Amino acid sequence: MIIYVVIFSILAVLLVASALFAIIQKDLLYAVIATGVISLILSVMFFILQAPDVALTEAAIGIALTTIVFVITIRNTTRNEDEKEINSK
Amino acid sequence: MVISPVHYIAVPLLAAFVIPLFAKLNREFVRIIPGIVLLYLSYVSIVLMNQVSSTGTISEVLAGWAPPFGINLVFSAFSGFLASLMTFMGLVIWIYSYRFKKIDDEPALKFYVLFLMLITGAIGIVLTGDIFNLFVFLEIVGISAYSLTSFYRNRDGAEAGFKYLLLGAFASTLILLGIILLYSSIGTLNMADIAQKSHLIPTSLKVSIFILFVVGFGIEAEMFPLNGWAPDAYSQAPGPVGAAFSGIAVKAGMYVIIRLIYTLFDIEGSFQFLIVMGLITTIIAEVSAMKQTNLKRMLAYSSIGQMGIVMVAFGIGTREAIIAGLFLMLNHAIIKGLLFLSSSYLVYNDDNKLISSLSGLGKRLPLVSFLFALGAFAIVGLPPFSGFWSRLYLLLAAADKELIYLIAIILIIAVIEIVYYFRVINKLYFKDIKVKSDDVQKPSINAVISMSILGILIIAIGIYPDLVTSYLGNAADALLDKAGYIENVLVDINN
Amino acid sequence: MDFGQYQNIVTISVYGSAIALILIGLYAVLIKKNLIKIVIGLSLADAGIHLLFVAIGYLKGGTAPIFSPSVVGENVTMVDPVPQALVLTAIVIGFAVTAVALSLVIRLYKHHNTARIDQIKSLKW
Amino acid sequence: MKNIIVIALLLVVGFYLVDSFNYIKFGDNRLGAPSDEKTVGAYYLNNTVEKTGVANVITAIIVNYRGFDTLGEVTVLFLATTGLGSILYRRRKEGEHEERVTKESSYLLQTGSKILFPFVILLGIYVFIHGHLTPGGGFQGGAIVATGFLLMLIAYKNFKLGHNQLTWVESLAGITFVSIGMWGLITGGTFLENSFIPKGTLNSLFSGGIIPIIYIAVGFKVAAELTGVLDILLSIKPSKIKK
Repeated sequence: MIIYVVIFSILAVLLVASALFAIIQKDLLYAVIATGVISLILSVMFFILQAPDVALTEAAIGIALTTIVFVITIRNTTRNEDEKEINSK
Repeated sequence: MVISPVHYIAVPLLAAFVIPLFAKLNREFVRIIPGIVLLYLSYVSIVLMNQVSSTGTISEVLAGWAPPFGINLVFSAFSGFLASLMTFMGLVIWIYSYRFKKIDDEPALKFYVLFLMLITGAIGIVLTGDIFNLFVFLEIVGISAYSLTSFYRNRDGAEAGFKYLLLGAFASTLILLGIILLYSSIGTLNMADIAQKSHLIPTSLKVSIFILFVVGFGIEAEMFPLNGWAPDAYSQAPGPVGAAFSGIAVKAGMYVIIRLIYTLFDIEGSFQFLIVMGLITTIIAEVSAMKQTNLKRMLAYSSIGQMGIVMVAFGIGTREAIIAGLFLMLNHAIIKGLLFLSSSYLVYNDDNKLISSLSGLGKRLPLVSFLFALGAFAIVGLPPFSGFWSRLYLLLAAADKELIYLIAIILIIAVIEIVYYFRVINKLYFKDIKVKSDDVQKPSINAVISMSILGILIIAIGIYPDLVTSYLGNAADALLDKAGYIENVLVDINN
Repeated sequence: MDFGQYQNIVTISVYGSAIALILIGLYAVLIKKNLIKIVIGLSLADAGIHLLFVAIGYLKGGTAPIFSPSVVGENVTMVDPVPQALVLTAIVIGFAVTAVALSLVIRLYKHHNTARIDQIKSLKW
Repeated sequence: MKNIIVIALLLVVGFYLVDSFNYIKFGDNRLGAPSDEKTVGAYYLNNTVEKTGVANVITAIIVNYRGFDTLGEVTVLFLATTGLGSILYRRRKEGEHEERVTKESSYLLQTGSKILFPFVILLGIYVFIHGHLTPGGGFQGGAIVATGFLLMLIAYKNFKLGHNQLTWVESLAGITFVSIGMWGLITGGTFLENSFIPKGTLNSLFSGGIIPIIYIAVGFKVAAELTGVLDILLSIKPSKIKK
């Protein structure tokens, strides 16, 4: 039992930390990977909270597809949040 | 097969899935199938409306599970009125957009699928009896609306679409939060069951849920201060879509707010809250409309102002006021529909849609200008057009409750509307011609037909308001009869 | 799953992290200038909502609501299935909205050659 | 300045949220005693096995009790594909072939994808066929199948996705879903009523009446739609730098 509580608390801290990282990080690719990590953590949490169906969905859609869609967008637009290299030209 | 409310949802969905296949046979099916579906739905509307007026509210159970365990559809005189209005507007707009040149240049298949789903989603919002199902339909309306807004894929269209999407996604976050709080406190999602059990929720929690829902659905209903999407979306979307937004999508958002206040929660002060929000919405919108140089943006602000007045009418809360509010909604749908449809041809070739470019168009496009002027006269509430009666009923309802300040504000707003609509009419008829004759786009025959239907309707209702008022009375009774609503839906549970 | 005497810690971690996610997401939507960052913010807020949904369905000592052969006939408590069904729907809808949002971002980037709101100024924001 | 206002606003919202969740204790039994069905959740737990013959209660809710929601949900995905196609639509020049802009990837990735691809597809199909017995179902399985196609789309520049087939799968799956629903209506019941196929024995593959059939249709539809979304996004021409 206690092991699940410890895992759960660590996951919660990691969740908030990755969210903050995703917001602060200027490199959008890393920010997107952080959101993927958030989905991964959520998926584990759902599993612990006895929601295997939701965990599977979050894993398939949240981790794989959403991240890929973001990455494609970044490849077609820009990777830097402030677009310094474009503005300096 | 017996005709039942689920046809409103199932038949268009079937059509939407079938259209891509038929498009491979002949491109013409893409345009025809939505028309057939809308015609069929109009027939369904007539049958069901007759049934409702003879036997009362129809509550249809889906998947064989009685509410609150399954999802149900409620076709009452009130929700049925709105559903029929939306079907009718959809049909008129479909006639207009058939062979609308700007759409035929684009992928027409995608336009018609999205357009059909916009109507279906709005009708679903109105008919469903389940709060989460309502959220799903809201997303159907939302996604089709975002895509239609940016349908021309020009610079500003994409921006308007993104802005709309941002507010819409924000709204769905709030609505989901509201649903979480609601479900965890009373363990049900059925609207009748919620109405029955809402007194069990602690008051402060109930107020939080109410605010989350009102803000969330207020975005769709153009309530202040969340209506920033509307002017951009109306001005950038294709002409028929602007009419569909004001005639169909916004009505659905307004319906939810009315349901929340009248049926789901009784919270002290929610009626006054609605009056205040309505007044703020309408005053700010009408003042903004005065300053616009873009015709479509002006119409959009005017549309927001009208929705504010509808909110005021439902905030007064008496039977007369509800009739006035429903009448206003009906008028807003047909008159604003006519204005949006006709203005599309007035500013057809002008990307900035400037009012100043209308100069003298009254002689180049006589019929379209005439219909626009007719709509303008009707919307400001001049007799003998239909807009006059709804304003009059509203003033009478306000006078009954002795809300003198309301009467004053409504009259002032009418004056403001007269000022900016007459500015446009002045440009149309009393200014020199600037454009060359080959610069204007002559309306196609079906556009003329659809606009004329609306024009005739405006005059007909203006001369015989009794055509609709008796029915609106039934609708108002159905809305006020909360116990009847609950009983109708939960018939199997309570007995 | 039963967390026993540590229930409080789990309560704080679930509710705290979910509400924190929602607030961080909304902060990004309101403050950030980059369109992709805004969409990231939306998906963060969505993630928080999903966690809240599952959290309200959780029941002390409950198991997953599946009557597999090992469970049939036994007397087991199960967690509330309804929020789980709702969150499935919400996840799929969230993905659809994200995809449409990102396609609009690509469209805007093609027109303006930038993905920053403060440089896209043709309409009032 | 704007920063401070927004943070203050969010703190207020956060405070109200925390306050609201004080009423909702985590892990409390809100379902009521099994004997009195206080909430819909309790009703589903007590009656699903007996009345639908499905082991996975969540599947029963998604496909049957709240099947109408699911119909709306696949429509949302369908609309997202349509909307994406409309927003990113590009008129093809004369004689131009549609081709993806991904670079030809390394030999390792190509072989790996080729070996993995059938297994991923099989896993996806397994997940949605067993949706009524084990965790998972149409949405999860469909997403897994789409991931399999994604692998191939990335690895092979010339991997041809039959657009015709995609449309057919998508439309037919959708038509199946709605027609099964309408069949209930035609036979005198209600839309989506689970009555005309025997329910079978619990925990066997053929159980649950129409539920597995609908979930398989949903699986195919979701797979086709998600693959369509990915395909549209991967075929975008990179924007030319105007400066």
